[in-house]
Amino acid sequence: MSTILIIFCVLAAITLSTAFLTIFSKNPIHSAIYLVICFFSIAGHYLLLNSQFLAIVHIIVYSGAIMILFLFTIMLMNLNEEREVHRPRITRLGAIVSFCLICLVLIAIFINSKPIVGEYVTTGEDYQSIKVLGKILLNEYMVPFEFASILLLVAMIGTVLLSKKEKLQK
Amino acid sequence: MNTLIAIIGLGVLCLLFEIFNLRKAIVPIIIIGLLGVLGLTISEFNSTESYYNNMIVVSKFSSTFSSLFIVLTIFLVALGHNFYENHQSKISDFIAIKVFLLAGAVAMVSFGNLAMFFLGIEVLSISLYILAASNRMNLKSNEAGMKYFLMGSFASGIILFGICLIYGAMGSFDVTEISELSQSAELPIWFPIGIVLVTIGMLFKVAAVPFHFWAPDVYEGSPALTTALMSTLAKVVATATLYKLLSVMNADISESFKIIVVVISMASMTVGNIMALRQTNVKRMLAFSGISHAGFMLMTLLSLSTSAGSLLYYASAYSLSGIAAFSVILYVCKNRDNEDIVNFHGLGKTNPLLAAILTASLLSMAGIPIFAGFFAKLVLFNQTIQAGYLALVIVAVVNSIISVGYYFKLILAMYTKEPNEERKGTPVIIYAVAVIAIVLNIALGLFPSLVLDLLS
Amino acid sequence: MNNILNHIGIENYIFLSVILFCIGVFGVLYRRNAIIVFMSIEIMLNAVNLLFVAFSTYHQDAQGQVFVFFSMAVAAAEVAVGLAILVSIFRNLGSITIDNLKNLKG
Amino acid sequence: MEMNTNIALVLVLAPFLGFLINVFFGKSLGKWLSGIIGTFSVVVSFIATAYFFSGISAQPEGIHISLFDWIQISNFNVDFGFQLDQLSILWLLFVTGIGSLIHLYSISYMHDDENMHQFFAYLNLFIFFMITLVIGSNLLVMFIGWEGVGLCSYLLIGFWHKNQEYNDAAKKAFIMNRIGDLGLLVGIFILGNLFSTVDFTTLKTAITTAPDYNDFWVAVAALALFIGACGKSAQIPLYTWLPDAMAGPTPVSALIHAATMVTAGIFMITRLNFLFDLTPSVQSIIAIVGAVTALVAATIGLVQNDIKKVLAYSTVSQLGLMFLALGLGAYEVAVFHVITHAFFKACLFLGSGSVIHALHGEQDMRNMGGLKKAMPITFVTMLVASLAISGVPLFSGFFSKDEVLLVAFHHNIPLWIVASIASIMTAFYMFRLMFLTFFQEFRGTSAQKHHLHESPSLITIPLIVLAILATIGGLISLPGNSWLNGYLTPVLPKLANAEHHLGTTEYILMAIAVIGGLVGIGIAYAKYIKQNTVPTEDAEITGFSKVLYNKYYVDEFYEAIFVKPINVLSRFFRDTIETALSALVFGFGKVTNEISYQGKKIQNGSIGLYLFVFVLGLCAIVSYLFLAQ
Amino acid sequence: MNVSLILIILLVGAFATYLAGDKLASKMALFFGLAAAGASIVLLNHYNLGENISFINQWITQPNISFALKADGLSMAMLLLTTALTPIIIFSSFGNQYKKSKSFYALILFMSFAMAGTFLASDGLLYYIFWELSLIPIYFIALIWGNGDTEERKKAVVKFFIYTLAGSLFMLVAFVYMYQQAGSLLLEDLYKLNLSATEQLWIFLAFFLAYAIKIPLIPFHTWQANVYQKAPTVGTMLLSGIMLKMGLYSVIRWQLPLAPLAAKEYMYIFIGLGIAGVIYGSIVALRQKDLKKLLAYSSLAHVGLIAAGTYTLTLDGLRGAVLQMIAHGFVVVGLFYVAEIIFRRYETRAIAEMGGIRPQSPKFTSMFLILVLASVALPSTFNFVGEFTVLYSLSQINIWFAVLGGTTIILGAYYMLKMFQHAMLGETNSKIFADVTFNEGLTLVLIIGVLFFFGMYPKPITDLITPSLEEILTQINRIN
Repeated sequence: MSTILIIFCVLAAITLSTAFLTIFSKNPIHSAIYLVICFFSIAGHYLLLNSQFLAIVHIIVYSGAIMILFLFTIMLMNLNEEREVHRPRITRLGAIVSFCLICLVLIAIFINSKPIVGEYVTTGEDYQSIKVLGKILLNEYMVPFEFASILLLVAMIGTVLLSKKEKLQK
Repeated sequence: MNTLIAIIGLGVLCLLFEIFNLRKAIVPIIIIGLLGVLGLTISEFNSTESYYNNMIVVSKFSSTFSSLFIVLTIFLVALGHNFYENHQSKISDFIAIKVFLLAGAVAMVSFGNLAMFFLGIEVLSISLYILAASNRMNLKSNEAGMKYFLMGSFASGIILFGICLIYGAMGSFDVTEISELSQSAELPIWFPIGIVLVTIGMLFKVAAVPFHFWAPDVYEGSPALTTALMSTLAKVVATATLYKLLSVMNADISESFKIIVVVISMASMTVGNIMALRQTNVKRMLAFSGISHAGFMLMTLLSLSTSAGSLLYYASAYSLSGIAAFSVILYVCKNRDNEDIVNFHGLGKTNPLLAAILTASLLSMAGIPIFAGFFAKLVLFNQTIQAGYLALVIVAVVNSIISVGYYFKLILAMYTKEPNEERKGTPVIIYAVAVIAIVLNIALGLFPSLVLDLLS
Repeated sequence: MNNILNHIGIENYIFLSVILFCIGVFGVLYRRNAIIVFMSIEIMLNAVNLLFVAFSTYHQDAQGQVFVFFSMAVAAAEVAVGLAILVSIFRNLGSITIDNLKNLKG
Repeated sequence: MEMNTNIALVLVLAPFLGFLINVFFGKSLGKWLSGIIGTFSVVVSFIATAYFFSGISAQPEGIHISLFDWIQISNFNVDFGFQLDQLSILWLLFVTGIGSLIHLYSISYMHDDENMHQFFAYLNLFIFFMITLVIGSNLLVMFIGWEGVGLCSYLLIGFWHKNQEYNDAAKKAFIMNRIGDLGLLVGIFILGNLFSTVDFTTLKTAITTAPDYNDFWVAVAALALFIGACGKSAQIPLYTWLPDAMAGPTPVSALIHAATMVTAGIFMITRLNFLFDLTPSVQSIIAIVGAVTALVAATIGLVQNDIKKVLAYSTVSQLGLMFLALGLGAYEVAVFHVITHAFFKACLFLGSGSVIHALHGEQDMRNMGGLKKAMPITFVTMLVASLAISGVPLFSGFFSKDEVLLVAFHHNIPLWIVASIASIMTAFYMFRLMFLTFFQEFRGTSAQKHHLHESPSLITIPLIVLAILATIGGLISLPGNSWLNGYLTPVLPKLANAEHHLGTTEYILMAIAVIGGLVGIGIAYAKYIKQNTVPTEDAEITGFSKVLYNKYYVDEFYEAIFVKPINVLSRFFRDTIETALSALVFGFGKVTNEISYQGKKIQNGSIGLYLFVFVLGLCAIVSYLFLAQ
Repeated sequence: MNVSLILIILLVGAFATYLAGDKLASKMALFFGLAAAGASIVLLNHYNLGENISFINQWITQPNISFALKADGLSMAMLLLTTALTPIIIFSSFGNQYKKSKSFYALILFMSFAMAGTFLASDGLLYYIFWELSLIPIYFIALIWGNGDTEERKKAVVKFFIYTLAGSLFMLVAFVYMYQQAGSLLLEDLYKLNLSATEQLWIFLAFFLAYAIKIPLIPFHTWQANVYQKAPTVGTMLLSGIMLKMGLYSVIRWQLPLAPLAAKEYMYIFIGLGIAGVIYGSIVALRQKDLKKLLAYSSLAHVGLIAAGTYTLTLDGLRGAVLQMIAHGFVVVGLFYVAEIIFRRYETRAIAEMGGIRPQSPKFTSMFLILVLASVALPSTFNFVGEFTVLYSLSQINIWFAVLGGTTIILGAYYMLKMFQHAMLGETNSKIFADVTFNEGLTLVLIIGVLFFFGMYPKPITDLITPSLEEILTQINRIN
């Protein structure tokens, strides 16, 4: 059991437990904070996989942007206390059943499948430095990259559309 | 590719118009622009090319479907002129979103790389979430948006997971490469799982049973024009994409997968039709009808190599009649808070032309001859029998019979009930859209070869 | 340079992602609070992202990581739109419990 | 032949023209003119018939006229053609002859009726159809006439259409006729199938030359045809319509229900004698049916009080005798009796009509009596006719009836006994009728008595003519020297080598018959003149005579066996089966609707549920694809 | 000059009528109806001269569908029936005022167009399209201009529509199946198919469902009486006069030659079904209170007999069936018109509320009686020719079929005369019944004239249809 594996296991444990805690926390603020921790642990995974740039982007986008958005919304709506209505038992049961089911099914399939034999390929080439990523992103993936801007544009317009008060015109 | 660029350009133009305070010109200019794009697309019809490292692949399939999408968008934009007349300050946003949505749709049918596929579907979905929720003061619209958003993101997650597994198996997002690699033996099981997950995600988008639950609620809650868009453009896009996805990745559809398709197709038709029987809200009814039509369109997946033409035909027939029907619904339910069937009482007396158009479009959906819907079903049945699924065809036939029940409920309401109030104001543009759509539909019915032969 | 997967094994990453994904699914099903549901969806997306990176390493190929950028963009866009919808619901309804959204049915 | 065709067309179409004129212009023509046109058109036919009659001896094979192709069947074509041979000309003679007389009679008789032009129209139409029936060259053309006369009978029985009982009687007549018609059609089908023709001449050739016809099917065909004859000629079991048919005006009863239409069955069987000759079993059925009908009808006739009903049953009974003769292969005898019967029965009906006319519609003999002084001509003519029907020697009936009995005796003694009893009864009830009507004191109201008068000459002239014919009609076929037999030989080839001798047996039989007739008259005399009996009121009739008076309850029996069940069935079908079938079809709709209704509950608006189903579906698909394999 | 002319006239007529406006609509419709009738007579003349008046053109390449209109004797006969009855039916409506009459008359012509197309089409799909197309106008005619309670009417009409559609969709599946085998749906290509007995049976049954519902045969008839009752009389005439014949015609043209093995194998069953319909229909008709319903059941009985005739697979059966189809078409139109005439005066269709009409209206009574008699197949009327031929063909199969089928002449007389008696005879009705107007009289006289003319001289029609029927018979008897 190598150090790396131990690190992986620790990180995985943190990821999973914080993910669970996110869901089980009654207070949305707590959920958010657990989620941030979860994201950080995932960033740890990225680092472990030696993709530093991605890790940093991940932290910036998720923890920095998305989670702030969440927290902002929670604050805005004053949701920092548990207001959730009592969940019917059937809902919880259904959730748990489907969770178990989907977990079991997916894991069973992957266990059933024949294991990957042999060494993993190591080309030794640089494939995940910022430089390479940038090249790929702006050469091969130029079109999707631009298209992602359309996506963000749409989201932007949409958010404005949904939030902006209408000037009533006669 | 040019199509895509042109459409995006139009979208940006639309936003610019708002800046320059040219609101009034938006709708006409966009329509003209889209017509231009349509011409462009058609002119490129025969060129099969791939652009930018195979990100976009223009083929007959993509250009025909793109043309269909453009046509539908033209109709929808035109209807928007009337629909958004009380929301002038937002009209540019609405139109822009629709244009971008069209861009997403075009990307979805012409992708050469799963990244484009994913982004395309997300552009489409996010636009739809926004449009569904766009009536922000209306709780129903909010609810619809929320439901659609939650379930849609959920489905997106599953699609993403599927793409990830495909990537894991293939080490590439390029469909050509994937297709070549899939020929070789010794694939990790991730690949088929990935395909299945992506398929399931797409089944959600086309609202096939059992992933259909969102559709009726969302259709009902959304503003009518959005419903029109969802039930025509979005559904057609999703189906075409699913078809393209499965055919282009050469996913070597196994027998058991086909059985799944058969079961889902049967279930969609049956559930859609049966549930539609007792609906009183017209949009909701059409949502269920759309579910059943999704079931029909899924039949094309059983003979992937040959059925592109029939899918195109079915999609055109269905969406054109949908546009016609919705333009009547827009007219009837304008300034009303619901689309209950009561509103349609006596339409045959107060506005015979629109009643006739709605009747014709419903008949087309029911598959009565001379309307395109009939031939659509016919070629579909033909292909499915050829593929050896007679039982499916019989279920489909039985479903066609059931479907007549609720289509006729609406027709009966129009012709046998007394009108409950006078309607005034007959917007020309609604007439124009409805008439053109239904005429196109009938023309397709009279000359099915025009479309059927495009993709063969 | 050694492939890190030689120490961990791609299966472990798959299992981790799958479980994380399923937790996300569970969260969506389990919670009625829309915000938490959003968060669960983010968890799902992150699970996939993680797997992308793992596969990227597995194939020694950058495309997977590039895709993660897009995925993030999508996530961001979705959250933005989702929260906008949520806000308008909150304005109208004063609550973000999705069980209250049952007007459309039948 | 061109000449013949034209005259034949005149023969057929003259009454039709009369019909058309009376239908379209009758009302404006006025009663007299319409009556005269009606009569004249029949007279024209009679003259045309006479023309053919005069020429027939030159053409023993008869005149065949084919007008055009009518119906095409895969194995044969049906011509629309006429056949004028000895038999049809004979029939035409008395049809048009008696027809003319009755038309004449009707001018006066129906003069008070507002719809007189209609009456003449119908009568003319009847004559037209009767002529068609008689001269059709094949079974199908005959069938036109066959059904056509049925139609006219329907129209004329229900002539007073405001009375629904009359309409019921008309309907009954038509439907019972139709039962027979179905038999006739079936017979035609079988003949067509067997011999590929329905033309009389070719059929005859085919049957007589076919070496290997199928015995069984020929017999079935003959039986089916006989059923047809039963319907038209009122034989058991299809006779009950005829007494009811007396609802029609009396001239109608005389023309249609005594002299002409009801003899169509006899005509048809005689026409197809070559067929029936081949099927002895059917012949014996015919004979038995005829004899039984003669007896049964006679017994009923014994106690009837309605003057026309008595005559009606008498007609049935006489027809029975004719069928007896037919069944015994003595077609010429049957024909002979048809002719004499036509004379005396028409006379009797017209006479009774004269009486009814005089009494303003009274038909119950219990309310008559003593009319002989007031109506001498009517009385005398009816008396002559009664003597004729009773078989009193030298009157026409004597010869014809005697021949029937003679034939019966030669073939089958029991049948002879039955027939003889029927004849005795005939004599009895006929004279019962005469005595009750004309003798003793008048029993009607004083108002009626006051108005008693002899009928006008338009009524009496036909009576007199018919009485004369009833007297001398026997001359056409005197025993031992029969003109009729000679005349009919081309049609009935058997007659050529039949021996005509009058032996002791024959004379004895004649004597028995005469004595029988006289006995019948004597009993009637004893009962109604000597004892001065008047039949009791309906309610007081008891015992067997009640059964007789109620006609053996046959109508009630039919009602219970056929009409009621069909109506019950109809109601059952209408109320139960139709509803059930309808419900079955609606059921599909109801069930799907119900499923839809239940399904709506699943769509409960909860995102949790939707996603739950989503996940379940996903799991199901994935596990089916990847775990179940 | 070819048969598409008729279709064009009728279709153009439908549009022209609609455009002509409410006032002119009826006259415009009559004009085009007469034009179509005239044109079909001209075409008949051409046809009789041996000219080819068929029309065929490729329509859809994938699937391979042609716009093929074939005019043989059978089609011409049915076409003539359609084009002759259409103006009569239109003319018969002249006494009534219809709201939105332009739509009404346009729909009539459109329906006539579709039915004419059905009779002419010789490509399976084209035929199917016309077949379905004819359903839509009658649906609206019955729905919008029908009478009686709206809810009841809706129920009946929708049931009718869905029911008939349900049947015909299976026919479509059968066509699609055959298309797989033949690669074309042209009649002659389908004739060349070598289908196994099992395939033929299924195809036969699929067709049967469509036709049994349309004709209708028991037990698929439940839509009939209600729709006849609820539809406006014009609609009823179209339905019973022409549309029923579509089903019967299709049996001859499509069902039998395409699945002869099954037809032969199960002949007795289908003949039996037809004859059961004769008896059942007649018995149910006995106790109907509504005049139109009674006529509906009488129609059921008659078409049962016709259907039995077609399933005998003999020349006589087919020929008799066609003759009887035409005859029944005319007589039933006449009878429904009579019901309408009574309705115009008494506003009722209940037989019990009539009676005593005869003394007031001798002309009307005579014509009614003639129609009644024609409907019970009195010899010298056209119906007799047809019925006789059909019954004869039944006797060729089994004499008992003829006997049982022949009960129609007894039961038919029973219920028709009973109806006539209670509707027309009896004490003079207190309500005034004006005798027929000129228009009404003319219509009835035309119908009666046709019935008598062809009753006495059916040869033109027989000659017209016989060659094509013989050809169909050779197809039926081809050895697979």
